[in-house]
Amino acid sequence: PTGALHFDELIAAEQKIEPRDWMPDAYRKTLIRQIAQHAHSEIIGMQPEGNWISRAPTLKRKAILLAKVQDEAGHGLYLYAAAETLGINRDELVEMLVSGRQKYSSIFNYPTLTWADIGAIGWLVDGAAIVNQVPLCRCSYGPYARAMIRICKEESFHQRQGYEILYTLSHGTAGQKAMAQDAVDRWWYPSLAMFGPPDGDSTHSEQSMAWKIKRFSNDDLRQKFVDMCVPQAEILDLKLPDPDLHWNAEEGRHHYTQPDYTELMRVIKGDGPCNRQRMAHRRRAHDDGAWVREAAAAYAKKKAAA
Amino acid sequence: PTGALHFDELIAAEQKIEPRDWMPDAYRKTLIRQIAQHAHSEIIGMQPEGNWISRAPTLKRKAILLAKVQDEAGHGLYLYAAAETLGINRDELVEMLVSGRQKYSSIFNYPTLTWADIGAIGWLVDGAAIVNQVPLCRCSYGPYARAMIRICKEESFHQRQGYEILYTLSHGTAGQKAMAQDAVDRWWYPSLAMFGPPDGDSTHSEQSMAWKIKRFSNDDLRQKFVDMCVPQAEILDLKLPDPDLHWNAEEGRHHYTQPDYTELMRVIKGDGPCNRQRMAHRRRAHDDGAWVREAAAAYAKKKAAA
Amino acid sequence: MTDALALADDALIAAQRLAEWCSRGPELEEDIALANIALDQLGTARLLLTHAGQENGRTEDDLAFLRTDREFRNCLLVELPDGDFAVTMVKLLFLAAYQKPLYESLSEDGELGPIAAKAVKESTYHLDHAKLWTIRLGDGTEESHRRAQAAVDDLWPYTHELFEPPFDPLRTTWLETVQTTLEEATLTRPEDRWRPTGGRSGVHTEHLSLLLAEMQVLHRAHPGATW
Amino acid sequence: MTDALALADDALIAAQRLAEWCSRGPELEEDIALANIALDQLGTARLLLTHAGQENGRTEDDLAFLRTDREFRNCLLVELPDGDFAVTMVKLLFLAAYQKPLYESLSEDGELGPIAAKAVKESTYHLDHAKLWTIRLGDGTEESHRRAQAAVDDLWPYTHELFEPPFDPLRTTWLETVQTTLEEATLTRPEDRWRPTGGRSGVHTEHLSLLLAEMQVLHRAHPGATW
Repeated sequence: PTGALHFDELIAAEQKIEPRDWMPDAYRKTLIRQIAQHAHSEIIGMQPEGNWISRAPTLKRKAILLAKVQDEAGHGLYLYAAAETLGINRDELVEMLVSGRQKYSSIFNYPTLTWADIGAIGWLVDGAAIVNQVPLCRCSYGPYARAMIRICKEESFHQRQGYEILYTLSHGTAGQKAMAQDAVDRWWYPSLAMFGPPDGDSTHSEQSMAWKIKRFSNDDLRQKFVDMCVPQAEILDLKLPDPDLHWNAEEGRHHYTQPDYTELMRVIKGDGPCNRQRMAHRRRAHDDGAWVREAAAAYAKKKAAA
Repeated sequence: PTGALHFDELIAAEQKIEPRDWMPDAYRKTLIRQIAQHAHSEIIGMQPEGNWISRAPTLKRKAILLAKVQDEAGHGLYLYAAAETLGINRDELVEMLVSGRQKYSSIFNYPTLTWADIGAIGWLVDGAAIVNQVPLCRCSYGPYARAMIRICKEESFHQRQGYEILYTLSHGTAGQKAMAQDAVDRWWYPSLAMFGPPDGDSTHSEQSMAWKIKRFSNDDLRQKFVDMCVPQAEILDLKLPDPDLHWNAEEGRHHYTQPDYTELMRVIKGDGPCNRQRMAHRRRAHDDGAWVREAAAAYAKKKAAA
Repeated sequence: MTDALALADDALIAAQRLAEWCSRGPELEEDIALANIALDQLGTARLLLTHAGQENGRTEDDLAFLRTDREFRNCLLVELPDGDFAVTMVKLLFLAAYQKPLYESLSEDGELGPIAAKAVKESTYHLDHAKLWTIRLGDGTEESHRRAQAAVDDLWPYTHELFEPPFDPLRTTWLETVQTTLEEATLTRPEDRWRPTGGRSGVHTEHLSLLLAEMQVLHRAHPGATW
Repeated sequence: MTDALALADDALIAAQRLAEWCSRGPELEEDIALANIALDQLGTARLLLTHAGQENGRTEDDLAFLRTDREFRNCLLVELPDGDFAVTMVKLLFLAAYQKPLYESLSEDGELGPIAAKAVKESTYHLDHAKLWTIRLGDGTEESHRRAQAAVDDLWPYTHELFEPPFDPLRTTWLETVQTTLEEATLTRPEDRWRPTGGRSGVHTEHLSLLLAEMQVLHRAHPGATW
């Protein structure tokens, strides 16, 4: 079909595919799945950080954290909007999240146990997200690429704030430093696992690369992340919890221990420490809000009729 | 009627009226009202103290407070049982509390703001209750009198515990002492008001005295309470918040400022600081427990049928 | 400057309650709006606390994290728990309809002027948002009407404390705003009867010390630390 | 004595959760029963904490009020919020069916023997009470059955943590007790799949630090004070 030809040409020419363009069904489905999962991750990701807003240790930190969680809601909005350009609506997407038919990033199934976790999430989790997402700013699908540009800007701001929290803690009292180290110990491997299974086991990667949705392999991005974190950890004066981590001069990269991918699969399947809690929270908020949404709809209908 | 004669003779001879004895309708009604109100007070009284169980400052204090609040539930049980001997059942009584048709002591419509309030409630509120209740151990209605004997024993134990809390605070840090003084400042006048309106304005008193339900007038009991508190306050090294309080050598009693009876009437009518909160709490507990009570009843019925 | 402290505490406790909605809103847009309003209130609280603490050399964090509930000066209205979304919105309506004219009058004030002027703009938005929702809920479905009316009935008594002297003249403006909104929302204005009070002198409800226990726990656990 | 500390923390956190029911029970008798059980757990916790603190010169209150959640060793089961009465009773069933044989085995122990012997008697009563209610709820009404089954399903995964080595032999006794009760209650035993863990090494759920914030607030606000 001419559509397919045009599509292939656009992809080859590094041009953007736009909503009105013809695209293969599988491309559309892959994008919907990926963008939705990304949006859901922003929404669920509000919970672990939201857990510390009420207890933030200073008013300034409280304001920064609240603004950050608010940004995540905003990212959720952009991304749902981007997904909607592919012919699915937000109610359907929300329904798929709440019913568990679509996933969100497994990283948010770990608990935030101390204030330092807010720092570690900013530094490591947002750091990993950025490494993952920067290439998405060049994704072949226009609306997604443009949403990512906006999101990446904010994410890098968040990452700096997280880094700054950890820096303050690691240069604070002994108790604060211990809290920072403990958080890094718990978040390091889950962050490495954010890049997904090793390339050999990655199911969707090859096609996504061909479609220029994905630009780098999971392992390449993971390596990039490790190489980025090592010098930062040194400035933070915190240890990454990997005794085998070292610079491999021959290969020009750090050697590091792989995360436990069996654990990753377990968490993806629903058996992480907080999967049930996150889903129950989301469902409760959704259910508790039903009467409000109904009221708004009823009122709008009345006004439209009048 | 011979019943009436017998009743009058028993009362005159300081004998007890028992459930099987004939009694005037008004006597029965007065007792039901008074015992029910007393039972309800124990139940509602669990709330202000229950408010601090989760935050008690030591494990020993937590255990003592929890046991005390449990005792109050127990008192509620004895008293409901005593009321039931008068031909009303507990479900009806609970319904009258929850619907607001029967009252409970207004003192429990004040909030417990600090830990010292637990001490002040023990010392002043339980103290006032004891002064009120000791004469009830000689009440003409047998089941009520016997319940009161048991209750008074426990109350005096509670009062000692409250006194001890305040003593520890007033001999502790400056912050603790201030907390104790503040609590006494807030609980003193409401405790005085526990004895009811001044004798001139008291509606039910005369008949209750004749029936030997009540033995002393409101003002006599209030005076007794003040005379008891003054030397205790001295040992506690806490000030009673009444600049006019002084020993009147001629009358052989303390002169003191009357509590604000307009405030008392306002609280009785439902406009104290916590009336709505206490009632809402009670109603919620009652409603939330409905499915449990239904399950127990359904199960008992099945077993009885089998 | 007890007055600045009272306003600061109103804003701070309101922010703390509003932030409880974070990730729990009835829709995503509302999550964002509530966080916005919480951030505005928190921002004003910080400026006012800094101002209030100047004369005694206390920082905003000293005042926010190291006072007990007996030292807080906020009105009772803001510390009440937010049962459902209707309570939150009606509470915000009552609060913003009070804060807006109050900040307007203070924006002429030499010392607080600049802070108040900024807050006027924000509370105008808060008020609009709360009006909109109160009307939607009151004139929405049967259930939303019932919930909104219950919220109005429960919260109304607590509004009297806002207009204790010398703030009594503000009540006229407040009543106008609120009554117009209630009417459009098909909600009934309750009678003026019960007038709970005490917040301005530090005699709060049992809810505040529990709120502060959570708010202050981390700060207090590490005395003198930098964050 | 990490073991004593783990048992102490189980009992302490269970007591704190049970005490939340105070003045909220479905009937007066149950208010009294739940307070009784809470008092028993608290009593055992105090003895065990005193024992555990001896070697480091720490009192029961030092251990209860001055540790963070990362230092608590209780199982996750006891820290989970008590949603409704069914959750509370099923949680108590799972806990008491574990505590009873555990204390029995420890009552031979030289050091902990006397504490454990006392606790055996108490947990026998707790277990009876929890069984009775689980059966009533499971075999009561449709609604109570639904709630009881939901509680069983939600809590079951957290019981695996109780039987991590060296406590795995206890599971046989536990399963017998629990299965018999579930059967009589017409409730279905869930599959063994998810096995959340971490409590014994101080990696808790997000609930514990909030519970401790409230429990410890007053003690921590007055360092070194006597109460």
